[in-house]
Amino acid sequence: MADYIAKTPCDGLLPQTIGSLTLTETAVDRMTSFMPWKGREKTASKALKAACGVAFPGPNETSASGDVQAIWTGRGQCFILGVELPDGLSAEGALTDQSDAWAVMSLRGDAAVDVLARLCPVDLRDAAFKPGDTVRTEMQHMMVSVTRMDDGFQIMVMRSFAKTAVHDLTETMKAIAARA
Amino acid sequence: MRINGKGLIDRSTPISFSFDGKKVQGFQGDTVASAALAEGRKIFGRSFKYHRPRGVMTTGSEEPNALVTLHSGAAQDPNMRATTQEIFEGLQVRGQNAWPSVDRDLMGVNDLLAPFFGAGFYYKTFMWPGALWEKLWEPMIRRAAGLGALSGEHDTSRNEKAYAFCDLLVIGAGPAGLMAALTAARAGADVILADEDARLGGRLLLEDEEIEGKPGHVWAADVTAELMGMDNVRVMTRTTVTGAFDQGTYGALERVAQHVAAPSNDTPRECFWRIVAKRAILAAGALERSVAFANNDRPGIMMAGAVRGYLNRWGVAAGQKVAVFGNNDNAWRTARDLKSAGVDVVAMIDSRKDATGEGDFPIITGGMVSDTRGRSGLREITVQSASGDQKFEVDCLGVSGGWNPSVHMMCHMNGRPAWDEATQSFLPVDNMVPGLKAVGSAAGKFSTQAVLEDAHAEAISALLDLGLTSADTVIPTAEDGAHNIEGLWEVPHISKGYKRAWLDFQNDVSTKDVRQAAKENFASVEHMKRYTTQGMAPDQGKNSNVNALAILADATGRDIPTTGTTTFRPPYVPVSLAALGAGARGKGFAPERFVTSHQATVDRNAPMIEAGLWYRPSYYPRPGEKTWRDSCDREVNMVRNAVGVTDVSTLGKIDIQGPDAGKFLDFVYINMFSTLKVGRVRYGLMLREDGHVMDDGTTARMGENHYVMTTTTAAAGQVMKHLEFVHQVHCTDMDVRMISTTEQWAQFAVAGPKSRELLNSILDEKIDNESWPFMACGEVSLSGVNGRLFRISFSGEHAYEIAVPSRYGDALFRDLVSRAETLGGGVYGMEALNVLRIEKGFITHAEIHGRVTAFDIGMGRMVSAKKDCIGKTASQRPGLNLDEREQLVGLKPLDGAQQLSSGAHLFTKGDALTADNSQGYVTSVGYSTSLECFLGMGFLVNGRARIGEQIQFIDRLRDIITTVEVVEPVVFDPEGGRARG
Amino acid sequence: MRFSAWQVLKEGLTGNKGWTPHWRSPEPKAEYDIIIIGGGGHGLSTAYHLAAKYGGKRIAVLEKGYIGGGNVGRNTTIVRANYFLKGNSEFYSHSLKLWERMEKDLNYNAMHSQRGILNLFHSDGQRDAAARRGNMMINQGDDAILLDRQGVREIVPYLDYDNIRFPVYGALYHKRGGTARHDAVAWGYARGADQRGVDIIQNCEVTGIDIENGVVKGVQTSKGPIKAKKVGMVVAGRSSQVAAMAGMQVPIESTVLQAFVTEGLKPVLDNVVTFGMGHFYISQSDKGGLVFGGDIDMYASYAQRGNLPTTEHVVEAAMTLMPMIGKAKMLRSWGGIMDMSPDGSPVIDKTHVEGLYLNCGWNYGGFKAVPASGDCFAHLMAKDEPHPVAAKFRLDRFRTGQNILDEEGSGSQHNLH
Amino acid sequence: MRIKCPLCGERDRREFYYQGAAIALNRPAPDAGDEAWNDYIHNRENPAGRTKDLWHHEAGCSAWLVVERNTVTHEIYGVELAEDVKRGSKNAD
Repeated sequence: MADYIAKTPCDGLLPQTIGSLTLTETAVDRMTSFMPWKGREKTASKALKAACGVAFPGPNETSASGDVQAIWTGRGQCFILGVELPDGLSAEGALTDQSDAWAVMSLRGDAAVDVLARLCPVDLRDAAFKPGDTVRTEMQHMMVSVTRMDDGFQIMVMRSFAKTAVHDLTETMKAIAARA
Repeated sequence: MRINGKGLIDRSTPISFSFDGKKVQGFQGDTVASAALAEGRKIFGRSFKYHRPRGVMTTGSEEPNALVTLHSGAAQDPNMRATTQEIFEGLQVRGQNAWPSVDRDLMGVNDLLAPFFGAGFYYKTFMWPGALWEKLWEPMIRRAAGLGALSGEHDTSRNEKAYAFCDLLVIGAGPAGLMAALTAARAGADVILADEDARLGGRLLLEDEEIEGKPGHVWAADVTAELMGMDNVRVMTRTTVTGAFDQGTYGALERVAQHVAAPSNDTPRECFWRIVAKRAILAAGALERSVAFANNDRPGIMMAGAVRGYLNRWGVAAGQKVAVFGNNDNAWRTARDLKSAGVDVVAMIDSRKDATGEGDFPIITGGMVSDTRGRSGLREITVQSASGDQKFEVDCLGVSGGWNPSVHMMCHMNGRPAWDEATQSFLPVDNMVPGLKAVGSAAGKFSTQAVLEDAHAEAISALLDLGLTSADTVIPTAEDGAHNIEGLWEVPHISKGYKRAWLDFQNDVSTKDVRQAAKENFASVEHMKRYTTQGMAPDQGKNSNVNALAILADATGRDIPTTGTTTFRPPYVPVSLAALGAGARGKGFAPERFVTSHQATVDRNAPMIEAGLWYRPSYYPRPGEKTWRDSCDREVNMVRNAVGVTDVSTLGKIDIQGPDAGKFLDFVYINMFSTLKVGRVRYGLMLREDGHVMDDGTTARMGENHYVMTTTTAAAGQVMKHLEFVHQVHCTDMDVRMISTTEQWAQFAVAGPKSRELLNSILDEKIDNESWPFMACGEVSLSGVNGRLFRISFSGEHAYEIAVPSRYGDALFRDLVSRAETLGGGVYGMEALNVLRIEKGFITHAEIHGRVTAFDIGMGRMVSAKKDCIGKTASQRPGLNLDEREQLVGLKPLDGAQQLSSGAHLFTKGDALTADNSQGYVTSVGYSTSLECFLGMGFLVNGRARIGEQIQFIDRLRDIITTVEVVEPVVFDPEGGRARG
Repeated sequence: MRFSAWQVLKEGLTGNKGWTPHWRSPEPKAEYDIIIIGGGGHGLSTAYHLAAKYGGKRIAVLEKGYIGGGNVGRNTTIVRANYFLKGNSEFYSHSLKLWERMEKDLNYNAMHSQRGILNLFHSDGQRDAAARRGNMMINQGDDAILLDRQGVREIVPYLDYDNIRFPVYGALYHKRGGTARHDAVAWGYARGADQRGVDIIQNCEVTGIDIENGVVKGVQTSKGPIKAKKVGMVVAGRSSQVAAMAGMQVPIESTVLQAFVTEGLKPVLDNVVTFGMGHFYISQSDKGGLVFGGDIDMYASYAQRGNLPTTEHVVEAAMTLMPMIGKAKMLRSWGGIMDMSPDGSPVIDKTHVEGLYLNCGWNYGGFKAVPASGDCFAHLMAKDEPHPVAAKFRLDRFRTGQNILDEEGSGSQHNLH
Repeated sequence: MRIKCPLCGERDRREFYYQGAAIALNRPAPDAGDEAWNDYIHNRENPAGRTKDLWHHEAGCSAWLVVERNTVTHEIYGVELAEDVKRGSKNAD
């Protein structure tokens, strides 16, 4: 029998600190996509709340309860982080394991918003994008999910793009640091 | 010459730089032009065609003459405006388009041939003899043309792009822009104020006038300070808004470090911004225009506004004996400012007979400058008036033909401005660009007071649109003089001889050229432009288009509005490609995707190839192997005789769930999937709606309502988009959900007679042929890790694909490979994979290249008659089902040692090798170690009926000409016993 | 007036006073044998070939604006014959041969310059496709060379061979390919047609097509009705609108293709280089501007202007391929309306109306086709049968599925090209 | 160009994939005949002016959208989810 050692998507790439900016990887144990069946959006949300304490978030929103986070990720779809969903929930919607499919990073620092303003074509000004808000958008031709946290941004890209995403983010962090 | 006490430069901070190797001493706040002018430089550049010496003409980015090259080596930067380039210690400036230098340019001889180089001359000659055009004439023209030079070295500068969002974008920070920004900012709007200068104030920095009882530049500095202190305002200096695009998107170029002597390696040189604004105000001011008169291009002849601009902002007198020539009130300011600074004003010449200006200098009303002298710098002007011709010795002439509002950005969406008689200029009309309003001089308001009032009013109107109410902002009092003007475009020639009055200084277009174009029936303004090249130079006609238009109107007997205008197009100022393409240099052009086995593969020195953004191994060389073929042949044998392992994670995987999942797949694929048993896998082919093959792959039924589809690597994204389309547009009633799981699973093919033996050494529960027959699938466990196992084969061998969550991909890959090696096998790459599938006649996108149908690849009968599916109806069109279509066949050389090449064409034996006779082409080839010969796949007219025929195999590009036998696509183990065994 | 070096010299010495109009500006007559709707490159070429080659008389070209104001005056000027599919291959081969004698035929220097085109490839699969195409070119009697990486490097040393995202494997080199001065092509054909009696009528918009009992009778225009025995629609960019006047719906969607030019630079780029992976192609004009373009803007549009995402993508491709270009500055961008057909190939055919003919669907490749398109359309209109090299450009190929000419293999559906 | 996705809000054009005329919503029956299918797949009204076409918010929420806009001015009049349009009526126009 072999002992298979798990590796995170940003293994060997993060953390990095440049000037006052930091980019770290958030290790994800469980992440499941949940897509309510046709016509069951409301009951699915209730069932989700009963199962893990978070409601199905509306577009561009997240919901959280303790360590459990629900991030809206697209039309009729959210990702539940931090909890293993009961199989019974599949009566309300399609469950698909995404725990290994995404690189999840956190960007922190005063100028974090300036970094993302160079990479993503979305309005991230404080008034337009508050803590708990989320967007699906692109980052240098990569599909990305960006969520505003209280102290920075959570950025998710598909696992195979991790190296490119880290490169693009850190190069931009350098340019921002040099301007400061 | 510097004038003491004048200018906004910091005389306590001297800065030196070089111009054509000569040291120039300037001060903080100088541009290359102001510092060089101060030291008496006359010639700044050479014109494009005739290499005439040219001096600086303006103070801004519209400068037509003073184009220079900065730096050298990889940093060499051609065609930079001396008028906007800020100086810094050690800056290297070189003149361009001249040899040996702009001061002494031997190409100036071109000017002597000018009579033969008139408008469109090249369309009429160089046609004989034909061969000489490309060999002689064209290279000559190319060498003479062009302005500055690229270094030829890779650009290594760092640049960036960025996005910004705001309520109100104010373009330009002269009096209008400052007033508009201040009004909006005080009302709480989120404002971006962008100006191309390093310092805000615009024309206020160039004029000697007061606002609110203080100097204009002081008022500008006060407003700047207030704006800089507000959280809701972003002031962007050195930033030129370059273009207006749809839905309030603007492009802007910020010069971040071009004024810095030694920026750090991480500092971007330029940043290209995309600014999204709910509303925008164009406060770009106006540009002064010249008047056409004989020899109006001599160094020392400048715009009148520039002459006083150099005086007021930089404390520079552009000459010691200056005349001013204009047709409007505004020009008189130059004479007055110069005079009060102690400069000798030789004459104020106004073409208007009734001009009423005053000043302590000689005044000639109803007069016009009709000729000038001075080859390398202005020495004398001739003035014609009612009292006859007078000659004046001068070294500088300020010219003003009036002002053209900077309406360029308003025209970026094809809107046309309207001619205004009163101001003799084109003014913006409503709704040229949705959400963008021109204010101030850009809208034809020419007194500072009128500019401020207009800007204030338009800012309030913008605030209303934004749902904001304005705070109390008082309009300051300012200069409110009249702006009388009488159109003057060309001074009639009175002197004899070959003399030209220039319009487009950069492209050397004279009034003669425009008149000749009209004569040759290039009477449309667009034809005139294209025939003469008027307005096509780096200033894009900013300095000359209106004048040229007026000359054309005169030449064709029309008025200006009837003659029309050409279109202004983005960018407003030239934008470096390094900035527009920032981030793309090197590998940055497209993201790179890596599989979990990447490092292990790199560790084994496998050359990588690119496949749909992914990197995949070509082959895995072992010591002693000399060529890729050695490795490939070994890897093929390994799979055929033992076991091989390769990473197939790049194939698209789509999780499809729901009560209608089977029905949905039936509609997407040509064959049935609702009938597939749970725990089984089936090959599927999908079409585009046009009846041609889109993609293929296997789909596994993991549960009653749960399928996992695989796609080819290249088409994964396209298929996902297609499935969403079919669901959201055609099958809205179906209860089905899908999501990509490509990244969730690391998946490896384990192929060969010993594949099961290998798997059984790692699976927690052993498998056998009964529990996992060919095309079975299900969940498995490996050392406690949950995985999926599919018994499918792309090699024709007994084979599996095993998938585990990606976090274990690296570990499992290394384990599988080392276990395979102990069984006499090992890892294989794409080359071997390709040979294995060619031997089996399996297709890839080399075969399903977009033009083929299911019929063409022999899968026509897979199209289920029981149901409709995407592409089915179109695939039944008669033209897609003809025997004479090119059909998939295998190809085998008659001579076993003969090499085949993909890309060859096929011809019937005995036919001539003409395009008409081509019977098909070759899509894939590989060397079969099993059959010890090359094999090919290709498409052949009526191919299925021609099995056994010998045909010509012709690759004239690579000189491979041979005879092959047409065979079935599958040549190895046609019964398929090895995969099932 | 015949143009020559002598004429230029003579006029130069006598004050350039003797030049005459390159074409007349006549008022329309009440009736013509043949009316060509559209004074672009293709329409003027059609009129020229009708008059010069097929014995056509009483011909008028009606142009809504000014001649040559459409795509012939706003493109990246590339001329080539490097097609793979039968149907396209013989047509563009014919066109290139016409280019090679055009200036002599027209007595007009269109600055056609066979500088050579390199189509780069970046994988083994792309090399195979290039070889397939190159072999077809040779079989067609045209020229093609398959260069390896080193071969490319010797011709275009300034590409990034070390760090580019999509490494250069080689190129298909087409020496007879090149560029031309686009406006001059329109003007040359206009002058040639005018000299042969064709009336070129500018600022004359066709507002209706008169059809009686299925037979064309003439057109309605902004300058009044004009009768004609035959009418040809050659209005790529407006095909749908003009065809609608005859009650037709055509398989065309209009999109924007942007093109770009930099400020003038000393010669740095001798050939035409195309970078398929980046949708980018570039050459340097005789004036020194780098002329380049990329993919269409990818949405239906008649705006003749594009948006930044495409512009940026094109320049990003430039920067990865040839970073030496970084300090060149984009001077101007513009957009043309592309007549996009489902399979990326054109239509030269009769219509359901007797005497009414259709020439459309040039996608983003119409410039190089100008001579042959005019020749073949003139042939069709004069003889009522297709020119042999344009016989496959049939309108009904989409309905029947036969001879679909999907050169790229991206699909014979709209917006896949 | 910016498109207001009903789910995500106004976004840059670069997040979207363009499909073409909204006629794609009206797929004919398999036996509708070759003219109907030819019109569906190939022939287009292609108006210079107001039109409806299909876009995919590829880098956003993955929704397919029907965008009503002007091909001459690029003005956008309205955006709806394709599935809503499809459910709302048989015809897209």
